[in-house]
Amino acid sequence: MDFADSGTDLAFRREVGDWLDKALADVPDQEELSQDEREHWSRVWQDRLCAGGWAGLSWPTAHGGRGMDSLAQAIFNEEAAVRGAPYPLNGVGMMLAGPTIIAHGTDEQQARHLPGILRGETYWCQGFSEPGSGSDLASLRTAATRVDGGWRVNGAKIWTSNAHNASKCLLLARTDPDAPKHRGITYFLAPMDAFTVRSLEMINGDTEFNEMFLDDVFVPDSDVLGGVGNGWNVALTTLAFERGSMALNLWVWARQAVDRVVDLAVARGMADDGAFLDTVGALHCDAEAVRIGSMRMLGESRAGGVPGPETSALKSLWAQVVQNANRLAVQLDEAGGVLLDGDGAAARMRRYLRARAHTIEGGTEEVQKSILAERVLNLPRSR
Amino acid sequence: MDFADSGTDLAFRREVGDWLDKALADVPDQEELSQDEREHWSRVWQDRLCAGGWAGLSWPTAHGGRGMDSLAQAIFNEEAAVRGAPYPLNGVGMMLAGPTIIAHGTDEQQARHLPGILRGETYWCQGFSEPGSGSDLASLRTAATRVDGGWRVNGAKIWTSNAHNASKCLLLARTDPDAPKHRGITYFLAPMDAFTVRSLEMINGDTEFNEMFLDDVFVPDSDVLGGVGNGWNVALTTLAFERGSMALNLWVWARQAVDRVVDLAVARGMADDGAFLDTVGALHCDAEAVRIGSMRMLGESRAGGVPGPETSALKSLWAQVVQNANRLAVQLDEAGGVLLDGDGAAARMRRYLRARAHTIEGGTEEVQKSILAERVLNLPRSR
Amino acid sequence: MRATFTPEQREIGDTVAALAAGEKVRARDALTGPWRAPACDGLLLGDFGLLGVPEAAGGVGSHLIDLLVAVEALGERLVPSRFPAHAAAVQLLCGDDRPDPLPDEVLSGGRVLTCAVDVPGGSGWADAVSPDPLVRTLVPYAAQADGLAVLGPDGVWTAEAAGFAARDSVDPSVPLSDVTVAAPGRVSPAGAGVRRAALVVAAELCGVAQGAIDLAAEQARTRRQFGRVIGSFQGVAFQLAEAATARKAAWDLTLYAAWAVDTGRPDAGIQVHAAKAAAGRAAVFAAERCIQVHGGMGITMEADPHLFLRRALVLDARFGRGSWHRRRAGELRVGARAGAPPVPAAAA
Amino acid sequence: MRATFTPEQREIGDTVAALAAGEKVRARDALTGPWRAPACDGLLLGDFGLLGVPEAAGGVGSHLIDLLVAVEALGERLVPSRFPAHAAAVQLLCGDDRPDPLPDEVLSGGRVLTCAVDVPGGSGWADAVSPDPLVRTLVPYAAQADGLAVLGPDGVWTAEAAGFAARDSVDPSVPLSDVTVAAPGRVSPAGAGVRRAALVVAAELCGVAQGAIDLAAEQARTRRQFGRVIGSFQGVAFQLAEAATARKAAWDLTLYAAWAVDTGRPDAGIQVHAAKAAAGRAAVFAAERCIQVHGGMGITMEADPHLFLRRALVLDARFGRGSWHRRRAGELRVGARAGAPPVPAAAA
Repeated sequence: MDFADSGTDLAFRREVGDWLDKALADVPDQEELSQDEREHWSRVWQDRLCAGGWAGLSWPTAHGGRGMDSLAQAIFNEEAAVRGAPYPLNGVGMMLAGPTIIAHGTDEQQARHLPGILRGETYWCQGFSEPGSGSDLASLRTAATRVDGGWRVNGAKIWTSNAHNASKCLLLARTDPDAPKHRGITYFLAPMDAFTVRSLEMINGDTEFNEMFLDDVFVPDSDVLGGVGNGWNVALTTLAFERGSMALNLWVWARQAVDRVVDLAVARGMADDGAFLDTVGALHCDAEAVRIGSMRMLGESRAGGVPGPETSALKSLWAQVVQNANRLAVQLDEAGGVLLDGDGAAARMRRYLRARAHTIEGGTEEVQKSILAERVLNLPRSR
Repeated sequence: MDFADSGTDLAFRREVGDWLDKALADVPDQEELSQDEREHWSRVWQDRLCAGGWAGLSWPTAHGGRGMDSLAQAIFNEEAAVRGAPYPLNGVGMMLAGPTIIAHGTDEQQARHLPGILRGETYWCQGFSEPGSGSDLASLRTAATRVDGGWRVNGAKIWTSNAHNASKCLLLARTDPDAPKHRGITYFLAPMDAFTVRSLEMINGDTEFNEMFLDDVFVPDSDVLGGVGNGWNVALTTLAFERGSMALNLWVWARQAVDRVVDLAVARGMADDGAFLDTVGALHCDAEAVRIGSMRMLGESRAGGVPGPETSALKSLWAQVVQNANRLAVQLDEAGGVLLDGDGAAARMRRYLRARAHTIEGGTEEVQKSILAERVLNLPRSR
Repeated sequence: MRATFTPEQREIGDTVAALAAGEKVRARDALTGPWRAPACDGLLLGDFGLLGVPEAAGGVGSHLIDLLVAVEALGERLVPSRFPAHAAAVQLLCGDDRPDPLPDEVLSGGRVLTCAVDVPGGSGWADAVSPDPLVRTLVPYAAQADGLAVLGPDGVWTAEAAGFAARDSVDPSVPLSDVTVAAPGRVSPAGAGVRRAALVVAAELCGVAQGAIDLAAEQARTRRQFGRVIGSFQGVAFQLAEAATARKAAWDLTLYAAWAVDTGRPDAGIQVHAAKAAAGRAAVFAAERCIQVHGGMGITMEADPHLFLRRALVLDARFGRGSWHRRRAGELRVGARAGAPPVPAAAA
Repeated sequence: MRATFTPEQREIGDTVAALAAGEKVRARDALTGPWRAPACDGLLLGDFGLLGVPEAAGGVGSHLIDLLVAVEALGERLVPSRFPAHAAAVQLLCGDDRPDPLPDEVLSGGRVLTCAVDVPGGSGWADAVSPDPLVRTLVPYAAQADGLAVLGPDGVWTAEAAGFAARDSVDPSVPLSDVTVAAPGRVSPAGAGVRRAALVVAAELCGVAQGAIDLAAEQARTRRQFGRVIGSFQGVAFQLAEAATARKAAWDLTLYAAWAVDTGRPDAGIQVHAAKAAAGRAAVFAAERCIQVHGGMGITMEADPHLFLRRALVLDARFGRGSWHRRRAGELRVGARAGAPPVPAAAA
C-alpha cells in the first residue's frame, strides 16, 4: 500500500498547480463574497477551465477529452480545493452529464451534447430529487406521458443546484406508472426552456438550490438516454460518478474546517485548553480518515473495483467532522458567534448553518448508515 | 413546585437516619467484599429490616405493614443508599411480590404469603424473562398445561436475581398457546422446590443472576394470581412497582459514581484539566437530572398519577451517567485501569463492567427510547 | 416534598401557551422586516409582571417557578416578546439583599427593562474584566426598552443607555445591541439576582427545545419515505427520544435550581450553572435534530426549524455561555469534593 | 498513488486469518487457567519475523504495513499469541538510526522479545519521569519472553528482566507485568522505532474492533425480538454502522501512519498519535456495542463480547494511552498552525 504520488502523478500535480496558481491569481477569497459575486466567479472559473482544456480531463480523447484517469481528475480537484478555487459553474455538466452521456448515449446524443460542455456553452443541472421523494429517490412521481414524437412531462423537482444557470437537465421521470417503482423510470436529456425555476433560500441565506416546475414540458424522443424504462440504471451511473467526484476534494473542506477552528482558538487565546486540544485531536483523526479513506477509495476503483459501500462511511465521517468543527468555531467565537457583524462571524455562522445540510444532501446520514448496515455488515433491510 | 421535605417528612427522615446509623454500624464497606460476603450481609440486612419493622413500610396496616406512603419508602431507600447499605436480600418480596399480592391476591393468598415476607422467612424471585424473550417479554414460551388440581410447567427463565436464595417465584407462564401473545399468560406464585437453578457469571465476576429450568414443575390452582389468562395485567402491576421502587435511590448511585471519579481525579492530580472539568460539569447535570426527575416522578404518582413514560428518560439518563462516570474512572486510573491489583482498580473495573448492564437490564436502552418515541412523542411503533 | 406544579402554575402555563398560540406576530416576521411587538407583549408586561418577584422586591409571594413556567411557554412558540428580557432584568434586581421594592412602573410593565450582563470578550459573568467597565454586549431589545438592569463586579443597578450600537443578531426576532451605560450612582449587591435572571434564560431555552421537538415529531408523524412515516424508523425516532430526554433533564434542572435559589439552598449556585448549561445544550441539540428530521426542507429558510436554532444559539450565548456554565459546574463539583468524606460503599 | 493492498499483503492477511481461525487455544482459555501458547505461536514467531523489518535492521524490504496486516488478523480472533508483542519489540528496535541489524535469533523468533515502554504513573511515552528510570509497567508476556526491548528517554536497548512482578490483567490472555531492567550498556536512538511499535498495537486494536463488529453483526442477523431479527431495527443497526465507521477510520489512519513512518514523512508523528488514539477508541466502542447488541447474554462471562472489551482496554492502555495520544494529536495540530498561512477560501 503506497500513498505517494508516482513520478508521473507528481509531474501532473505540479503542472496543475502551476496553472492554478496563475489562473487563480486575480480570484478573490470566495468566503468574503456575496452569493452573486461567488456565482460570477464560478462562471469565470468555468470559462477558464474550458479554455485551459481541463473541462474534459478524464473524458476519453475520442470525445474531446484529455483521456486521463480518475486519479488525474482527483489530483486536479484536490489542488483546486486546496487553493480555495471557486466551484466551476458547470460541475454537473463536466462530472455527471458528460460521463453519463459517454456511457449511455447514442453517437448522435454524444455529438450533440458533449462539445457544448467542453466549450463551456451548455450548463447542466440534475433533476432527480422531488418534494415527495427525498431519500426514497425511486419513488419519484414526475410523470412523462407519450405524445407524438416524444413525451409530455409534468411534475416538480427540488434541490437542483444551478438550475437558474442551466439550459439542460438530467431529468428522471416516470414513464410507466404501472411498473415496479425502479422499472418505470426514464432518463431524459431535457431542454429547460419550458421549465419554471424558483430559487430556494437556504438557512444561511444562500440560494444555491432551486425548485423546478414542469408543466406540460415537451421532451423529444431523441433526448431519451439509455432507453425508455431504463432510467434507474442510467441514474445509478450518474450517482456513481457523483460519489466518485467526491474523492480527493471533500477531505480538503474537512481539513480547512479544522484548521479554521484551530486558527480561531489560537487567535482568541483558547488553544491551550485541555478540552479544546482533545477535541482538535478527535477532529484531526476524523478529517485525516476522510482524506486517507478517499485515497483508498480512489485506489480501489482504479484497480478495477467500483467505489463500494464504504463510501458511505466517508460521507458520514466527513459530514460529522465538518459539522463539529464549524459548530465549535461558532461556539468559540466572540459572543458565541451570534453577532454576525463581528470579525469573520458572519462567515463562520454561514459555514455552520451550511454544514447542517451535509447530513442531508447527497444521501442523508440515515441513508448512509442504512447502506453500511445492509451492505457492509450484511444486516437485513431496515427501511 | 416544592422539593423540600415537609416537617413530617423531615422527622421521618431523621428517624430513618438514626436507625440506619445504628443498624449499619457494624456493616463493612460492601465495595471491598467478595460476592459471598456481600450476600451474607444482604441476608443480615434483610433480617434487620424485618426485625426493625421496615419490611412493610408502605404496605397497608391491614396486611401488617406500616401503612406509610411511597414517599416514606423513597426516603428510606434514599437514606439507606446514601449510607451504602447492603441490598436487602428479599427486595423482590418486599417491593414486588407483597404489593402485587396485595393488589391482586385473594384473602387466602394474602394470608398465606404476606406474613413470611414481613418476617423475613420467605424469599422471592421474579421469573419473567426467558432466554428467547428479552426485550419482548410477552413472547415468553414457558408453558403451563392443565393437570388435575393445578398446572404442569415446563420452560426456562433467565436473569433471575437471587433465585438461589428464594423459595417462591413470581412466575409468568403461557397457559393458552392459541391466544394472542398478551392474552394467554397466567401469573403464578410458584413454590420453587422443583426448580433447577444455575447461577450466571457476569462479566465482572459477580453471580447475581441465575437461570431457572422448569421440568414438569407442578403449581397448584391456589397459586394462580389474578386469574387464569390475566397474567399480563398482573405483570404490568409488578413492573409498575419495579419502576416506582427505582425512585429516589437510583440517583444516589449516579451521584456516587460521579463523586468517585472526581475523587480519583483529585487524588491523581488531574482534576484541573479543562476536559475533565467539562466532563464533570456534564456528568453533574445528568446525575442531578436523575435525582430531580425522580422526585418529580414520585410527586406525580403521589398526586394520583402513575409513573409515566418519562420514567424511560430517567432510566436512560441514569444508565448513561453511571456508564460514563465509571468508564472515565477506569480511563483515569493508573495504567488505564487494566491492572486489577492496583489500589482500588478491581472495584473500579467491576463497576465499569457492571454498568454495561445498565443499558440492558430493566428494559434495554433501545426499549426505553422506543417508549419515549411512542408514548411521549406520539410517534408510530418502530418495533 | 410535593415536586409537582401547583394548580396556579399549571394555569399560568396554559394561559401563556394560549396567548402564544394565538399570537399573530411571529419570530419569522423579523427575518424580513424590523422587530415588531407581538400583540401579547403589553399584556404580558402588564399582567405578568409580578410573577417570580419576591415580596421584598415588591412582589406578592409568587415563586420564581411561576415566572419560568410562563417564559417556557413563550419559548415553545418563539414569541418575539420583550417579556422574558424584562422579567430577567426584574429578577436581576431582585437579589437577596435588595433594600427596597422595585418601582411600580417597572413591576407594572410601564417601564420596560432589559438586561445588560455579558461583557465583550468574556464568556461568563465573572470571567473577564471588560476593557471598558461600562460596556455590555448581547443586550436584547435595547432599543425597545426604557431602561437597563446592569450587572457589574460590585452589584447591580438600573440605568439608561448612554449609547448603544445595534448588532446584527443571528436571530433578528431578538435584536441585540452593545450598550454603554452611565456609571452607577448606587450599586446594590447582586445577591441571588444574577442566578434568578439566568434561570429566566434557561427556561426560555427549555421552551425552545420543546418547541423544536414538537415540530420535529409532527414532521416525523406525517412525512413518508420508503412507504412508511419516517417516525416509525428508529433511526429517526431515537434522535427525538434523545432530544426529549435532554430537554426533560434541562427543565427539571431549571425548576429545581429555581426552587434552590428561592429557598436559599447552599447548592443553588451550581444548580443554576447546571440548568443554564443543560438548557442551552438541549435547545441547540433539539433544533439541529429538528432540521435533520425535516430533511431537505429543514435547510430552507421557508421551513421553521432554523428559527428554533437561531433562538437557541442566541439564548445559549447570553447570560454566560452554556460552555462557561458547564465548566463552572465542573469546577464547583470538584471543589465540593475537596476534603469531602469518601463516597460510601454502594453495592453497585 | 496506489492506495491498495499489494497481492502479498492480501496473502499475508489471508494466511494469518486462516491460522487464527484454526487456532484451538483461545483467549477465553486464560479466564480459567494460566496463559498457554497457541499452536500458531511458534509458526508466527518463526515464519513472520521479518515482516515489517527494514533492511537496515536485517529485513528483506518488507513494509511495515505487511506486519500490520498480519497483526490485525490476529486481533480479529483475539489470538493470545506473543507474536504482536514480539513484533512490536522488534519494531521498537528498528528506528531510523539503527547502526546494525538485529540478531538473527530475534528475527527468526528463536529469542522472543516483548516491549517495556510504559512508565508507572505516566500516560504516554514522554509525559512522566519514572521515579525509578529502570521500571516499566504494562509489559505483556514478560514471563513468556526471553528478553525485552526497552524504551527510555535516551533511546532503546535490549535487556533481560532484572526482576518482574506479574500483575493482575483485566485480560488474562495478555499477562502483564511490572519489570525492572538492568541499566543499559548501550542505548540506540529510538528514531522511528517507538512510532513503528505503537502502530503494531494500533493494528491489533483495529483487529479487535473488527472482530467485535463481526460478532455483533452475526448476533444482529440471528437474534429475533418482536418478530424480527434485531438487525432490522435501525436502533441496533445504526450502532453497528457507527462502529464500522470508526473502525474503518482507525484502520485507514493506521495504514497511512505506517506508510508515513516507513517513508519518513514529516507528518508521521501526528499520524501515529491519531492512529493509536482512533484505534483504541474504535475498539472499546465496538466492544461495548457488541455487548449491548447481545443484550442480557452480552453481560455474561459465557458469551464472548467481553473478551473483546478486555483486549481493547489493555491495548488502549498500553504504549501510551489512547487519551494521551489524542491530546498529543491535538497539541501537534495546534502547533502546526502557529504561523501557518490562513486557510484559503473554499466555497463551503
